[in-house]
Amino acid sequence: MIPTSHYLYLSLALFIIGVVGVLTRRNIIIILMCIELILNAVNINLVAFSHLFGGVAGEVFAIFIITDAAAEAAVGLGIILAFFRNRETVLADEMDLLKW
Amino acid sequence: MTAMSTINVAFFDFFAAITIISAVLMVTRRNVVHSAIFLITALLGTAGIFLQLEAEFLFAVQIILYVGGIMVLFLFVIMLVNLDVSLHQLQFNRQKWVATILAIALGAEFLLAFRRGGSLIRFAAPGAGMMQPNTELVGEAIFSNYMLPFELASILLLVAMIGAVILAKRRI
Amino acid sequence: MSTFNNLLPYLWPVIFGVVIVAVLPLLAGYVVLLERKVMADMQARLGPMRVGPHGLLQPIADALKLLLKEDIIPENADHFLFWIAPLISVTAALVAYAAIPFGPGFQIADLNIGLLFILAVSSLGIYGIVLGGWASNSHYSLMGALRSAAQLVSYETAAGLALISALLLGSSLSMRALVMAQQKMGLWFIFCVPIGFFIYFVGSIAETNRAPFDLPEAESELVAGYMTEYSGFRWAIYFLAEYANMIVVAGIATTLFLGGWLRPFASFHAHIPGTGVEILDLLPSLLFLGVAGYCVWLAPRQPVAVQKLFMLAVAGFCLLLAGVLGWSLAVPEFLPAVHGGFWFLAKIFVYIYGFLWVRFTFPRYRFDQLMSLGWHFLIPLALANLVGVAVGIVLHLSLGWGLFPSLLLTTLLTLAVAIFLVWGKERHARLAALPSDGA
Amino acid sequence: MDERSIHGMSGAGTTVLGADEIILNMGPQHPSTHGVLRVKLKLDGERVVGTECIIGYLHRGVEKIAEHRSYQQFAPYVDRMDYVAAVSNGLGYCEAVEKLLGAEAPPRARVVRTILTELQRIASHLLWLGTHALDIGALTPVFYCFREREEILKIFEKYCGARLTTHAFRIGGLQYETYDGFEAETKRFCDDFAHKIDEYETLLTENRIWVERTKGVGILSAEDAIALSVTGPVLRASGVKWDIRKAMPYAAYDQYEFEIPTRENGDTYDRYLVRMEEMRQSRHICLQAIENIPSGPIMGKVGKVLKPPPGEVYHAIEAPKGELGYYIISDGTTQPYRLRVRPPSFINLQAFDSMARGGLVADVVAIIGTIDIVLGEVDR
Repeated sequence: MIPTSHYLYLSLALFIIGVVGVLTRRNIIIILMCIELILNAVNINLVAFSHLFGGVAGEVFAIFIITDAAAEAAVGLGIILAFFRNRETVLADEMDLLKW
Repeated sequence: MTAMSTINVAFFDFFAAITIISAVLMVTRRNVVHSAIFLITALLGTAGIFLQLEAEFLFAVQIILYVGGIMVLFLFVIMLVNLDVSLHQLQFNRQKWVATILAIALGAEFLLAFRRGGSLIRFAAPGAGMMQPNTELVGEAIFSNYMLPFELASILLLVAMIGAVILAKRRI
Repeated sequence: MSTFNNLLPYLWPVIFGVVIVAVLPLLAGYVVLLERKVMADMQARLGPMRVGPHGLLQPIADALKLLLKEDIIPENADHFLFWIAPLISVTAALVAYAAIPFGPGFQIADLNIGLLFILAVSSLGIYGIVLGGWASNSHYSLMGALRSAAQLVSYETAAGLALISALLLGSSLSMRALVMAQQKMGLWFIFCVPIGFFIYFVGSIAETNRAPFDLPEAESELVAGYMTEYSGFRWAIYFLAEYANMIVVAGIATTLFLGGWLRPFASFHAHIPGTGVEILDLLPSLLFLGVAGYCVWLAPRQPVAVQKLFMLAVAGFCLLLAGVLGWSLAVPEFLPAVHGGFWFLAKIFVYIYGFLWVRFTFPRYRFDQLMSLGWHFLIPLALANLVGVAVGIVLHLSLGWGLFPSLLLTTLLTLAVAIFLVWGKERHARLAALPSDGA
Repeated sequence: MDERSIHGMSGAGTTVLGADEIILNMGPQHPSTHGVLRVKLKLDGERVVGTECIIGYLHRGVEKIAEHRSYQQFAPYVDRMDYVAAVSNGLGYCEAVEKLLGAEAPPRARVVRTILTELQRIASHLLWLGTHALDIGALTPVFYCFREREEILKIFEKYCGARLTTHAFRIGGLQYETYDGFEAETKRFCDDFAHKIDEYETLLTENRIWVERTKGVGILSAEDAIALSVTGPVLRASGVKWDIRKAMPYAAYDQYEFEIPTRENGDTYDRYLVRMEEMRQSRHICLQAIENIPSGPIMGKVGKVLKPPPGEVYHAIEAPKGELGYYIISDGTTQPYRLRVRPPSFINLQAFDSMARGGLVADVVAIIGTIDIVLGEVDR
């Protein structure tokens, strides 16, 4: 059987890849997608621990996180669309209207 | 080592490899659509991991909601806003090195925590077959212990839905 | 040796999988032939008649032609995605077969989450369409892809809600358990939740992009929608995926609403005196005997010697099938598997015939009408139906009414809701038709 | 128009939403532009915000050819304009030249011309119905329509040997006497056809999807229709009771009773109903005409070499698609000095933009179908 630590390493790797993506990419859609990746890393963690302790609490929370991700994606993409209509760009560092 | 567990390990390695490789590719691709596809494979790999962890219901939810729903939405938006010019623009910003160092630090910190705290959270071999029948157990948990969070989540979805409609609508 | 014994449980599913993957393209080809023949019949003509007697070899000729055609990739297409998109479609369609029970013994895997698995995997097929349409780098393809994405997401909701109404009665997600529940009840779920079946029928037509919901590939508007730039083998793969998907949705409907592999009147037992053979179990054999007799009768009337021989060969094939179906009556171990498979496929074909009938009768919806039908009619109706079925079950459990009468009552109430919805829609249309500054 | 979005492709290339508008090029090879019409659509999502019809892919210079052919030689050319209603084209041309000559076809010829022209109107409308239904996605009516059209074409074939480009009429009358059984066959067709139309109507008229797809689509008001000089069923569906057969009777139309069907709304559904009713009326005319075809010669005395006196003439008939006019200037020689055709398809196509604007892509297809254009006639 696979020890739970393996799942933690996998989740850690995904999390770091996601963080690097969020910090380095300019395209805001990719940044959103990296956030999805981070959420997935968390899900793996939750489900692995859920499996370890033999309850479904972790899975239930993973479901809540997926719900969250759906809400986040819907609103995030809505903002991107609205922004794109006005500025014709999807680059995060060009979204600087509030910067003084 | 029995045949069962060999297969189990093989599946874990396979899905983990798919997930990690596609995650890396997703972050590095220039074309946003390609990125989205690699994210989809990463999500599918994660779904495989869920299946391997005996969380069948979550596997189905992951595919139906994440892959079949959220990512379609992503692709939809990408196709709507995809600009020719963006392919020739710089894809990474100036924080590249800062981010890398930060990530390495973060990774090191977690690894250290795993190594040092491993004994505290007892990384034993997980028990098998304790979460069957999975769908029924998850359903019972959601509708008994986690009723309030479940309702809150649905309210959140409703709010997000209204918000998305208002944001995306051209003329209200 | 012990390893082999350990792996034995995995052997049957692999064999089943290989059989399905091998047989399915042929089956899809003959569904196409069936479609063309049914279409011809409805349109006062003969349909394919040239290749083989009555065009029976047409699917094979078509497949050969498609394989040999030049494979064109547009210059500015995204080659990688263009290449992989049809494969995604067909893979998603084929993987879904893993959980479809073709007979009591003929199922690759009886998953705990069977129905969810099928829905999940077949929802991946949309990527084949969206990516293919996008990668083709053409306006028509892109519009087809976008239409398809919107359509599938909308109708999946209604179809899923309709399936849940049947799930409430079967109280399981396992396909096998669902059929067993119908056996135990002695009633197919279509009679308990007719509205659910109707919604799923409409939703499944939309999900498989068939007329009158074939907007993603609407010939007269978008040329061929997402498939516009595809040709030859890649196109054939899309085509295979479409027909494989049709069989999948038909399989889901058969399992959930039409009693799966169960024989009609499954709880009616009348034996031939002196034997353990049930009279109704003779039906399949008699059917094939009849077809074989018809072929023999036709054989001398064929114009060419080859066609005469072929007709006789078809008759022989039917005799063989009749023989197998009859022989299994004598062997109780095989009876459920063979006859189950027969009835399952027969129901699938009846369901697909419904698809064809609808296709040749109705004009195509417009995109906004499609969306309003989905969101303003089907989804509210599906929700009302779901509540209705739930209330019916509660009536049955708490008041001790019969399940069927209580469901009948709630079905009638749901019908009232449907009429109200239609009426509201028409009123809305009348109001919209009035002159206004909006529009 | 936005150059970038015209040349840049969509999909893997440019934006769909960026400029808010995309240019969709429909045709000249598109399954539902009825030949080689090319429509450039400016789209906002699926909504049409602008259209541009580009024609000329089938231009053969018919009018110029006329200047180098004698009057009789040119007659077959007109068949190639509206090639699904060749008989009507021929009628218009022959009568125009007869008017120029001051000659007149004998009564028998005029009645036979009327019968054949009305049969041709039914055939043309049947073709329209089939393809229009196909455009809207109904696959089946087209086969039924072709089945009946086949009967008409058989009558044409028996009469003059050709099915499509018939060259049925000659200047001054008809070349061929009707064949034995012409009356009987025409009558049988007309008798059968009555419930055939009802059959089509059961498939479409009350069909919810058909009604939803056609009602309120491509509305053309009566004022607009007149301003755009639209004629034929398109005009009548907008509520204008104008039919040249009644207004300026030609051939033998003044002898027969028939209605001019009109509707009020001027949408695609009304145009459909008007054409269905016109088929019934055509059948009615045929039945009346077949009852008593006068005896006598079928060819008037016009001579072998036609030299009309110098002058000009305009003669119009009600072709299946609208007013088909011929304007001929003669300089006294055997060839026209100038011949100009007023093709109904070309002029009705002008209404396309005002009908399609604000609709969806699917409506564009329905509207192209409902105008009932034939590109051979638009481009000439």
